[in-house]
Amino acid sequence: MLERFATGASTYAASIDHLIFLIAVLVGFWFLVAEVALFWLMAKFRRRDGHAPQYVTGEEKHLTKWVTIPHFLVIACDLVIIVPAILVWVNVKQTLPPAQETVRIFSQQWAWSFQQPGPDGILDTADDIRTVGELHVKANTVYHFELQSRDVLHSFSVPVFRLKQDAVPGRTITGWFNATRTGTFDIQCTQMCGMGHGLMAGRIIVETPQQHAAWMKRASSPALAASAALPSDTAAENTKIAEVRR
Amino acid sequence: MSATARSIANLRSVTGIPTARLVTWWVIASEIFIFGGLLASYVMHRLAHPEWGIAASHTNTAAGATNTFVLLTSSLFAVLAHKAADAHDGPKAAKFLRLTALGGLVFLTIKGFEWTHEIREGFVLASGGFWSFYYTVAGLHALHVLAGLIIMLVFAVDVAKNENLPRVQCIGLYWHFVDIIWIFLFPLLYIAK
Amino acid sequence: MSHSAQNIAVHSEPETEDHVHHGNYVKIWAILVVLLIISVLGPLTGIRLLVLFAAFGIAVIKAYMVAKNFMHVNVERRWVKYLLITCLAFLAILFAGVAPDIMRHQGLHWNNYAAKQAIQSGSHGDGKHE
Amino acid sequence: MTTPATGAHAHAGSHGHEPGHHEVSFFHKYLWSTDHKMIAMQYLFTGAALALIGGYLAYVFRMQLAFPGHVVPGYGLVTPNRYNSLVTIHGSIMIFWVAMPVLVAAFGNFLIPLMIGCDDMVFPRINRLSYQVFLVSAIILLSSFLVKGGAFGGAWTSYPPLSANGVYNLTPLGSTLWLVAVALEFVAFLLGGLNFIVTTMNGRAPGMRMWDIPIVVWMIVIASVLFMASVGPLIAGAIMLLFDQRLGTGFFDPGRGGDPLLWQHLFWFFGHPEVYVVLLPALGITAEIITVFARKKLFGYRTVLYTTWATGVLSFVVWAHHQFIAGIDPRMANVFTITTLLISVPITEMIFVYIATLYGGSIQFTTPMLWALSFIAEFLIGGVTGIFLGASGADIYFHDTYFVVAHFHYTFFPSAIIGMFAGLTFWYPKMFGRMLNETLGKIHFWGTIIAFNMIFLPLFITGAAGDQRRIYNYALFSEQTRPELQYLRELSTIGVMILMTFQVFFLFNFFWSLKHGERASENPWLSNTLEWTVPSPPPHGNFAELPTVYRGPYEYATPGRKEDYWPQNAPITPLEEGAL
Repeated sequence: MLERFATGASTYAASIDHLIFLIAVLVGFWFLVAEVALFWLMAKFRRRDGHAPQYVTGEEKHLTKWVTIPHFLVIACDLVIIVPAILVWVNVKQTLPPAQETVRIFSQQWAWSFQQPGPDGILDTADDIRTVGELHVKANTVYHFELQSRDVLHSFSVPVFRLKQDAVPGRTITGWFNATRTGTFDIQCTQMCGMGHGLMAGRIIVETPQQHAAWMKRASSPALAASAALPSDTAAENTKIAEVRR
Repeated sequence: MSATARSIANLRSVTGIPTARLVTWWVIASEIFIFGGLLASYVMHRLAHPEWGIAASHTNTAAGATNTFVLLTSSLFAVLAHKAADAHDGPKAAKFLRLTALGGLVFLTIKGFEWTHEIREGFVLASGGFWSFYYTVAGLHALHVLAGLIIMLVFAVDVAKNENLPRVQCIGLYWHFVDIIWIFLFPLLYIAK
Repeated sequence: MSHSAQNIAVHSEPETEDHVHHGNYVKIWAILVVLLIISVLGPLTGIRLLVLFAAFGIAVIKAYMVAKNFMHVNVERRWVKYLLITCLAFLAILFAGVAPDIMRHQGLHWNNYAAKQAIQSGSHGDGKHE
Repeated sequence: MTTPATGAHAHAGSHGHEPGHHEVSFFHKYLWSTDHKMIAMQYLFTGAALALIGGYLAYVFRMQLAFPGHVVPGYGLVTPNRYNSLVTIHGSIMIFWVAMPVLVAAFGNFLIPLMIGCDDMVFPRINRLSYQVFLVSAIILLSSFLVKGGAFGGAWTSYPPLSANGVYNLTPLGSTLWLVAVALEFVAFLLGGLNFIVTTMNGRAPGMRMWDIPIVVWMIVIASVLFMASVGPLIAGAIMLLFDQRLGTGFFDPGRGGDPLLWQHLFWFFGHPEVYVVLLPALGITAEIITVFARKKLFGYRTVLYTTWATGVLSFVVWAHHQFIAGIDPRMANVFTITTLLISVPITEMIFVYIATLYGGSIQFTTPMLWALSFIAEFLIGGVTGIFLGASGADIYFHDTYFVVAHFHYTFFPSAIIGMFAGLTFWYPKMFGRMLNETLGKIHFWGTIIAFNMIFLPLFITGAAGDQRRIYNYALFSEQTRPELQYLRELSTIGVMILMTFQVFFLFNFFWSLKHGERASENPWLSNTLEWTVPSPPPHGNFAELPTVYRGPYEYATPGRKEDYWPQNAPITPLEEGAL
């Protein structure tokens, strides 16, 4: 259902979409029942000549069932929602599948920057690739990310991945994603982070292994490394804003 | 509020508890949440930060203990004032109220000396987590002591003339509550090192 | 509680009623002072369990004694007791909900490195962050 | 109620407040009054004025969203920093300075003494102080627009470190003024709330048992209790944040041993019960109105009360659903998912009871009744969409999108605005002694309801499409620049303008009817509760003779009676005794 509004491009996007669909069906049903009952009663018991109101206390057994039965059905529906909601949550946030790649994500006012291992495949070595505003990843690969913030709260959100995680200064928060679709997608900041919050955009570029290898080669060659690390348009704009800080 | 300006609502007592005492209980309940929130935050940090113990070792246990003693004693006076008020002995109740207020004053004086000493040693509000909580919690408590003793002195004027005697119990309740807060602050800030 | 009209629930002089029985307050006070002395001396022994009890166990006892004997919670209408207990219960809920994030510096997939650094650097200072 | 009779009736007249009701100066009558009705009016008009300001702010930022980068007529260019201030102050005003003063304070002050049959609040002067503190807090908040750096822009949740440090938020003065204003507002409502609670507990008319209190009084009192219990930790938090801002402490600064998540917990421990603080009075108003205009007893008075208490208690154990992805331990989210979904049970049950109350009634579609029924119909949308956000797995996607914005506007708008209009149109005759014009009232109703849905239904879709909150311009987010999303944003903005236009009908109706409306009798709606037994508007001191209560508030269409209503204070005549 959600696919109509926003593409899904990660392994867990579908499970979140299904959960949302399930909830939509259940609450939609109850919503309709309640609204139909409301409007039906409004129409049926509108004031008419010769129809006196009835004296009903709401404590009569044969009438209370109209409230108590739906009441128990609502509890049942809650359980039907709670269980898959928790299962999805456990899958997305609580369990980390073994990492194939690891990236570090730094947030600051108002840009995203990324650190990922260079050709040697190990983080924190000299050939690490650092980028600003752009994250290049391979499709169909389990990525772990280590999210940090350098100043205030930010939130790393990739709508197509159905991924969202706040970055808290002083903490490293680890999560994962596995992209299923190549292309360029948005990274949003979804936590109010000050003046440039509306400018804190980034791009995540999901590539095939070949494309990714080509990119890595370009990015880690000394001459081009500097240009790869150059801020993209967004980041340039951010820098401008940072300068006008009073 | 003088007796003539009271609303009829104020004179009713459907619960069986006089209105003034009833509202005192609700004030205490809301204060429990304010101090509770602050102390819960402090305790959480304190348990997780062993280094705060080092900072806490600079506090003056003797001053804290003396202050506990002072507040306990003033609580005794407060309850004796209540007893006197119940016996319709306004002047005696006023005397005990003033003694209670004196206890509060002694408490604040000791606190003043203690803080002056600590600030001279360089431990100020912004000197780190422990000190921030130390001054904030104790400062909020000291404000309550100050408010209590001012109210008590104001009440004592009427009470001495045998007027508004039920107020003695209400301000007493508040005072005991402030005492109880200190009973917890003392080990939290001074003893746990 | 009847519905009869004669029940005019207006106090003219609330002060004339509901007196509590006044016990021997000086005795209570003396016990409190003794407890205070124990709570100060306890920590000098240096036994951790004893320190904790001396500090917090006695605080609870003292608070209970003040509430019971000075504030007369025991003879007050019962719901006041319930009100106070409810307040404490809600605070316990607050603590239980918050502590997993604040009281621990490491959890499932998160690591509060800033707090760990603060402990590190604070442990061999005098507790002052410069 | 076992206390002896002391001849209160004799005192009823002489016990009034200041002597000489005639020669009262304007200042003493309107600004320095201790009369609960006057204080209610002060709260009502202040809240309504602030609602207009909050609405104006909404107009400005909705215009920016529909036509980004263009000069907004009546405001100017919306810069990123100003945009943040606009949304922050809009949120703060609407919750703290509109919903609470109007629903809790204005209706609470006006209704509680009248409905429980006494002359005033138990502490009239504390009541006056409450309003004065509130007014000061509102002035401080609005003044923050004028200081250097502008008003605070760190969202109404005011998360540190952004809110704690001027280097980050660039509004060092504005953020402190915001915090002080909010803290003062809390103090004002603590004072007011204590009065509500104690007045209702101690000041009820003889014969009024717990189960005879009108639901709206119950709801306002329960809301006050929830507020009192939830706000304490946040007051502590506000002190800590203020010290962080001004005195250099580091309570929420991770670099100095603090923890920013602590504020979030303290805030939402308050913030979630606050939702119910606003919602409950509106539910109470609805209960009064639907029973009167359906001529029906409430379908299970006790059910409503039990579910309200259950909701109130549960509201204290669900707060972290606002923080699912905020960096809390993911295992805690499971606990809060369960509690959050459980809270839907008492609330749905209450709504079912309201709907069931219509069964067997004789429904008159007057303006207040339309508002009350639309409250139920619209609040249902807010309620069901909340399930998406309470279910942790789905919240990963919806968190901080416009879906959330639409959801909470579908709860707050019905509570604060629809509830307010329901209450105002219903009690207007009692407050001002005149009837409102029904035609104008209905035009206003339909205009408001249609425009309201036009504003917020599109936002569910933009939210589902990934529009995140608090963004002044989506130009940099390629997925959000799709033209169809922009159409929806424009639709929503047009809705805002229609909504504001239709408020003119209400304002005209309100002020015109003050002078020219049909004179209201004591009991124009043939209602049972005690406020309808006194003249409209009620005189100082309310009751010429303090009433005694004989029955519950919802005895409509009782068999064996000639009239289909039965006022709470009407004694049983011997004739009726035989008939019943």
